[in-house]
Amino acid sequence: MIEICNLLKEYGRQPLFKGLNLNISKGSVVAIIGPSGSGKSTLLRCMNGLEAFQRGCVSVEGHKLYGVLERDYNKGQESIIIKNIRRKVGMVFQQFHLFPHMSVLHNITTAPIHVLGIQRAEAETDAISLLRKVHLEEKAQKYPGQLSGGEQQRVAIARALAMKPEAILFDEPTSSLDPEMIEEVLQVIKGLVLEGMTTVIATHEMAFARDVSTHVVFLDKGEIVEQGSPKAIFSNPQNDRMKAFLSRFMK
Amino acid sequence: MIEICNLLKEYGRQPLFKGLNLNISKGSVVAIIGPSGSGKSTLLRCMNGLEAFQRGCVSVEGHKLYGVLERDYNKGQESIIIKNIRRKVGMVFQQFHLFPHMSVLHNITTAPIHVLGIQRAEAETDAISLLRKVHLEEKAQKYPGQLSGGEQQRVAIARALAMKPEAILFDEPTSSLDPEMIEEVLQVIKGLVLEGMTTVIATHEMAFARDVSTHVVFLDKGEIVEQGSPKAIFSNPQNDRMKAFLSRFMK
Amino acid sequence: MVMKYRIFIILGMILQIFISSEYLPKSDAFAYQDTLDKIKSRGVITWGFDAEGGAPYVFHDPAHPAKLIGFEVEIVEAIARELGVKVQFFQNAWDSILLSLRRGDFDIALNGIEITPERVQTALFTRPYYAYTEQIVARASDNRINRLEDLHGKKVGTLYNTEAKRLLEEMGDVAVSIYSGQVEPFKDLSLNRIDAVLVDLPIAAYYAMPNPQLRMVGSPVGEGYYGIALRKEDTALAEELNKITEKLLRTGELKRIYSRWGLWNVAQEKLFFHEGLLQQYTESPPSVSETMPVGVTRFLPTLFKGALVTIGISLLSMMLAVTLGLLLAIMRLYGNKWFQMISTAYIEIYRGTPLLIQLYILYYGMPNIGVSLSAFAAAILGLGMNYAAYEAEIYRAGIQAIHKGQTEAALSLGMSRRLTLKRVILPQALRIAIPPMTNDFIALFKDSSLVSVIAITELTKSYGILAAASMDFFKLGIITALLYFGMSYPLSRYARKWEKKLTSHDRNL
Amino acid sequence: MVMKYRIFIILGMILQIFISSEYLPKSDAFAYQDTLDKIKSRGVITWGFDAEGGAPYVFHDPAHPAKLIGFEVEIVEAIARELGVKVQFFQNAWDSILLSLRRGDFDIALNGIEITPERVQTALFTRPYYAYTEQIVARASDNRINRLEDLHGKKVGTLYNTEAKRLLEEMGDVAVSIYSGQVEPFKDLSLNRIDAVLVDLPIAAYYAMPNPQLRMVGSPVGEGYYGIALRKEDTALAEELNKITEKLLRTGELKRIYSRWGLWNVAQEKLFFHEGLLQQYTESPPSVSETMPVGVTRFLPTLFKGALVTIGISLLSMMLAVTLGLLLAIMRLYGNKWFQMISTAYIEIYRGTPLLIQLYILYYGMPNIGVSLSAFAAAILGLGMNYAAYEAEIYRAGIQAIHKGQTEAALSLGMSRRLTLKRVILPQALRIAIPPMTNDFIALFKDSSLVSVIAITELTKSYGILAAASMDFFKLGIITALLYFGMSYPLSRYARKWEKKLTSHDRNL
Ligand SMILES: Nc1ncnc2c1ncn2[C@@H]1O[C@H](COP(=O)(O)OP(=O)(O)OP(=O)(O)O)[C@@H](O)[C@H]1O
Ligand SMILES: Nc1ncnc2c1ncn2[C@@H]1O[C@H](COP(=O)(O)OP(=O)(O)OP(=O)(O)O)[C@@H](O)[C@H]1O
Ligand SMILES: [Mg+2]
Ligand SMILES: [Mg+2]
Repeated sequence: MIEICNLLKEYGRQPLFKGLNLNISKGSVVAIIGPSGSGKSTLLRCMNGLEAFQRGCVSVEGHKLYGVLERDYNKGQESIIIKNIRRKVGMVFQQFHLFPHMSVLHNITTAPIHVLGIQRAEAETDAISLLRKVHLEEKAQKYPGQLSGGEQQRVAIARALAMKPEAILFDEPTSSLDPEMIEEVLQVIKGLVLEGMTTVIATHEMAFARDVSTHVVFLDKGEIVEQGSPKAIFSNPQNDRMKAFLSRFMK
Repeated sequence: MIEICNLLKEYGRQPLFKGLNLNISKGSVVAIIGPSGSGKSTLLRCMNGLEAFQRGCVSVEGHKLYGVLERDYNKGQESIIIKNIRRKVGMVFQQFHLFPHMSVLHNITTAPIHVLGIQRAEAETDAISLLRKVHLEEKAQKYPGQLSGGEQQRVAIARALAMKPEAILFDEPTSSLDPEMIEEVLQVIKGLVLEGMTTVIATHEMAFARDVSTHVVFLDKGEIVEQGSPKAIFSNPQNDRMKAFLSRFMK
Repeated sequence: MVMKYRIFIILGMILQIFISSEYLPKSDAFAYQDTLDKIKSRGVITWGFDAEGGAPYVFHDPAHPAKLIGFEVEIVEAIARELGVKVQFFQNAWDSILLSLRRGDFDIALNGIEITPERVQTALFTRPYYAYTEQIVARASDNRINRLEDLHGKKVGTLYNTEAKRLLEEMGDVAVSIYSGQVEPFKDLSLNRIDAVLVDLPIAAYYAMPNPQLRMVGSPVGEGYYGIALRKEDTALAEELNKITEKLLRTGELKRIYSRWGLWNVAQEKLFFHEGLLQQYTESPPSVSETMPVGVTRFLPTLFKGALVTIGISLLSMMLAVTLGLLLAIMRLYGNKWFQMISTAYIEIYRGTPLLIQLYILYYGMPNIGVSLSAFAAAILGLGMNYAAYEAEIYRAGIQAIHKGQTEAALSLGMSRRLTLKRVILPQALRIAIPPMTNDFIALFKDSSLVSVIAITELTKSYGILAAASMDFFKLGIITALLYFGMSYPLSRYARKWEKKLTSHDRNL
Repeated sequence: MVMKYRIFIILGMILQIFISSEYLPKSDAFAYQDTLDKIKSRGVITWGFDAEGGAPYVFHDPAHPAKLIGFEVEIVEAIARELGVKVQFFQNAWDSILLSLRRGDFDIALNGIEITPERVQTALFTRPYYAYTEQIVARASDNRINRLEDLHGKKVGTLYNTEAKRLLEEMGDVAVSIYSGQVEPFKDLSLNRIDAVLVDLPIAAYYAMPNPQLRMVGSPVGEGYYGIALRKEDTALAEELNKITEKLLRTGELKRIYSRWGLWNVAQEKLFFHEGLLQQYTESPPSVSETMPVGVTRFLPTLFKGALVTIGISLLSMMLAVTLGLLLAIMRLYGNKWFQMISTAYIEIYRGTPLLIQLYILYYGMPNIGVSLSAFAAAILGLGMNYAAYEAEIYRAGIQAIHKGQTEAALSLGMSRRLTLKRVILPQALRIAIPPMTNDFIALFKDSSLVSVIAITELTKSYGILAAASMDFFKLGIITALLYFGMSYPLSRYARKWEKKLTSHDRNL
């Protein structure tokens, strides 16, 4: 469903991705793991058109976004392509980015109402059921500033799900969650997968990656060092860098 | 070293802490665990004078901060007491709050130079060695906006350590860290403990809590449900709520 | 024409007077026992008038600019001849002519001064020397207007501080445009900006008659008298002048003068019998309204009306400034290179050049390219477009202060840029922009007085008019200043409340 | 006194002239073949003067305000008598007296007009009727000043557009204060604001002599001549007037007039032999500089000087506004209840009341409570305190836009509130505040022209002075407008660069 080919991304003159390739098939759950600064967040941002890249392409169900230096790059078309991509691919940010001037309910319903054209009443019913899923139904009328970190995290997840995307990108969705909530989110994601949702998760939680994913990608310094099924990766890592990284989780 | 007695804290008319007592002795490492929204962050903020509370008191080595409704509450003295407390107790925030207009090095050295009066050169040497501890020496000249989430998290830790506090409060210090970095931070904290630093850590990482702490406090809905040595808590939880909470970690 | 700071200069001067007595007029009229004697002994009568007021009263001969001509020049010369003295000319702004008379700057004021109950309270009037009527002037091509009644629902121009203005205002549903100059109403009439002009017959006769585009409509309406204004105590002079006027009437000299200027009509016959009428003014009202409080409160409605115009113009132009400013800010922030350039150029030019020039071009320049704006429209457009440049920068600052993550989050939810701006960014930027916007709005209240250059009577101009009529500069000035403060203070209170509301549950994520 | 918009009104009027020809003067001076003949046939000579200029030239008799008196009145009456005609008085602002002369508003301009090379280019001068000298006036209690040389390094007041001003400026190190009115320099001298006044002897004689606090210092210095200005083509009239002047000199009538006014001195003997000197002006320079470009560029230094004053005042008052505004914002945000109230009241009052009143109170009101500010200090204080109210609100908005977490993080590091503000909050708030601050700074450039009411010659006033002297309203107006734009544009460019720099590495955490 999501295809990344030859992705080249530089910050200033410092290259991050030097020709990265990745294929995410429909319905799969891909966990991206790797040390801090290895480029997990940036990779997700590239998949959602939030970060421009120099070369290569990102393609989501035929909507093909080219690097700005590519011959096929077309400035006029870019925004339409990105729009199409975003309709299919939702994202939950590491730092939540809730809208501080809207109540929790309003945060969740705004996009469905104004982008998808869903009736307010219906959108609110949906939102409430999503909030129930993340155990926050009683915080619907609160404002983001009145929530704890974990609560904000869960609202952000509910907000992304409300758009009913075909794929969803999670940037460390569990970093502010307690073990119980991690379990809940895991159930939520598993439910999504059953509904056919493609899921990409950048995470530091190895147990979470192992339990939820169908495919694991290990990123180091902007390069995919190893990928495969979680079983293969976690029980039998090939690469030394990867072994070192996993050592603490393994012990 | 830090004593909390009869802490009563309400948001609006909704009580969070209803008379909480906690004693943190010098040199101990206290892990505060509990579900999201149970009041971990708020408790840390109360210990550092960032959150006013209604009743009870927080006392740090004799500097006693009273709730605003207490008879002993003294508005004139308050800011001096808080200042003294903050000199002794540092804090690392869940959302980092780095200063975006300063370079990483500058973020770390500002407080030592202007509050402690340390020479710039000395402060910078200290900062570099702290950055080395968190594996960020090459990012010293970058600005926070150019760092990944985990990198920002580590800078925030280095910044708090630079003030050489006697106690330090960590609000989910590992939430943006990868397993390797968690190991590193664990080592850093263990090093601090050896130097006699009192440490309070609110965390969702049970393994981290178990490995680093000398005392574990389980908070639920603003109440301390159970506390004790990590060994006692993790291997033999008494309370049902706690058992449920730990179930996933245990399995 | 520069009305903007008139009120404040006057207030300042009053202040100065209070502070240092050295600025008090060095003598005052009460020092005279008898102006008539002085005139005779000096051999000179000093005549106050305003040649800027223009034809056919007193004006510079277009053929020989150094010479003053006009029917009033001839009347004064006849009076001086009868008195056996010479005339000394004293040019004085018409607005303050009675004020200067009272100060003793000249002996008589004679310059189309209508005898009104207000004026009778501050000056002594001789018997009338001319019975004026009001003349309607319309476009020659416009056959809708044939009588005074036809003016209902129309836009009619007139001059300020005239009986014609009062007449129009009494009609209720006439949109009255008030001008300071005598040329402009006819100009605007030709430009289709107004439907008719109602002015004293002499003015219509001089300015409209020779213009083939305009026509005098029907017979003159209304009536009133021009009199010579004297200081209250100069009763002896008044008597003498009354006698002379009577003589000029009887000998037919006045009729000859008026005929020469095309001003004689049957109405003038009334000059022979006017006396009862004049008494009505001079004797009854002063007893009622000579006390000051009555006088000041009587002017309040007019001041309030001026304040309403100021508020109206300020509100409407602020609305324009807000909308256009937002558009400019968005063009600068999100537009392509060209939009950015246009927006930047607009901002630099409108900020860098003075508002008054912008107003002049809009009102007097645009008709040349076929766009003729009403004064009100020009005022709002001029102020709004000027302030838009300032607002644009304020919004830009507000928008840029919002965390980039907010935009990214909204975009990732599939929101368009427009929707993101409207629902996510602007509501947050607004909170930051409110204080500087309030600043500008308050400044706009004061700047809006500049539009009086294009025939709009807002608060400052109302003050000017009333102060000239009542000569109570001080009290009216204080009231006017309070009215301005009364506009800005509630605004600033409301803005703060609004700001607080937007901040209330926003712990600034 | 309202200099603020004068330049723009004039530009506006010029614009209007360009737009509609109906505003062109209805006739011009060249229609005359011979003004002398006209005067004789009309039996009237029209005399242009400005009674506001004051004693002892032409002014209203304090005892009989309706009457104009002064030594020049007597001279003109003598001339008229010799010509066998009557005098018609034509009051005209002194600034534009030569301009009106050229337009044909009157026949002669005689009002202490010094014969200078510039003026000789636009008007024809008769032989001088008075040899003026410059008189130093100092405080009676001040014995430091005894000669012209003693003025070095001192603050000296004078009137604008006078030879005295030029004399002072040539001395180099004299701080010159230029006034429009004749009373104010002596007032400021008594108030210790300036050390001396240097003006034409007649003025000193009239205003300083009777004041026991002041004394005339030493013998008069410098010298020059007053002449009667005529239109260039009126050579016949000039000849006639020269003859009459000669006669009045010879018969001793002039001497009698001057003696009566205390103006006769030995310098006047030169009037008998002046002819070579006058020729020097009237014949040689026109050939060099009659072409306009030379004329305009010659005025540039003065305009630039005015622009520098504008920039200086604006910069300094903006600095004050920035500092005070910051203090007010901090008081409102972090102060206790009382500080908050004080700050709020300050902001409301200074925003809600007009700047001009604030300036008046500061400059003319404060001396009454023992605080006497220099004009420059009053200007900067007045503008700065006014703008501080606006800046305060801008900073407040900027500070409140910064994430609360920033403050908490800084506090948790043990930083004091002060340090947090200085190192963490303000640098970030500044970025948000720059655009609205730039707005205000640009508005301040224009508002600073208001300070010309307190004897400061900034750009707009310089323009007014030069335009009156050179009569080139249009070109000078364009240059002045460009100078204003030239101030605001670089400022706005610089502000944007600065803003960009602050934003560069700030992904807005
Ligand atoms: N300003 C506020 N107004 C109202 N309620 C608040 C406010 N701040 C916090 N709360 C509530 O207080 C409770 C405790 O919040 P706190 O941030 O301490 O939780 P936490 O234990 O740190 O959770 P997490 O693990 O998710 O960070 C939450 O339910 C939160 O909604
Ligand atoms: N704007 C920028 N300018 C320069 N370098 C940047 C910028 N943004 C990110 N980087 C660098 O790119 C690298 C990858 O960042 P990214 O946020 O993708 O890491 P990550 O894998 O998500 O890390 P973490 O697990 O800590 O969130 C980091 O080293 C970071 O410093
Ligand atoms: Mg990341
Ligand atoms: Mg928390």
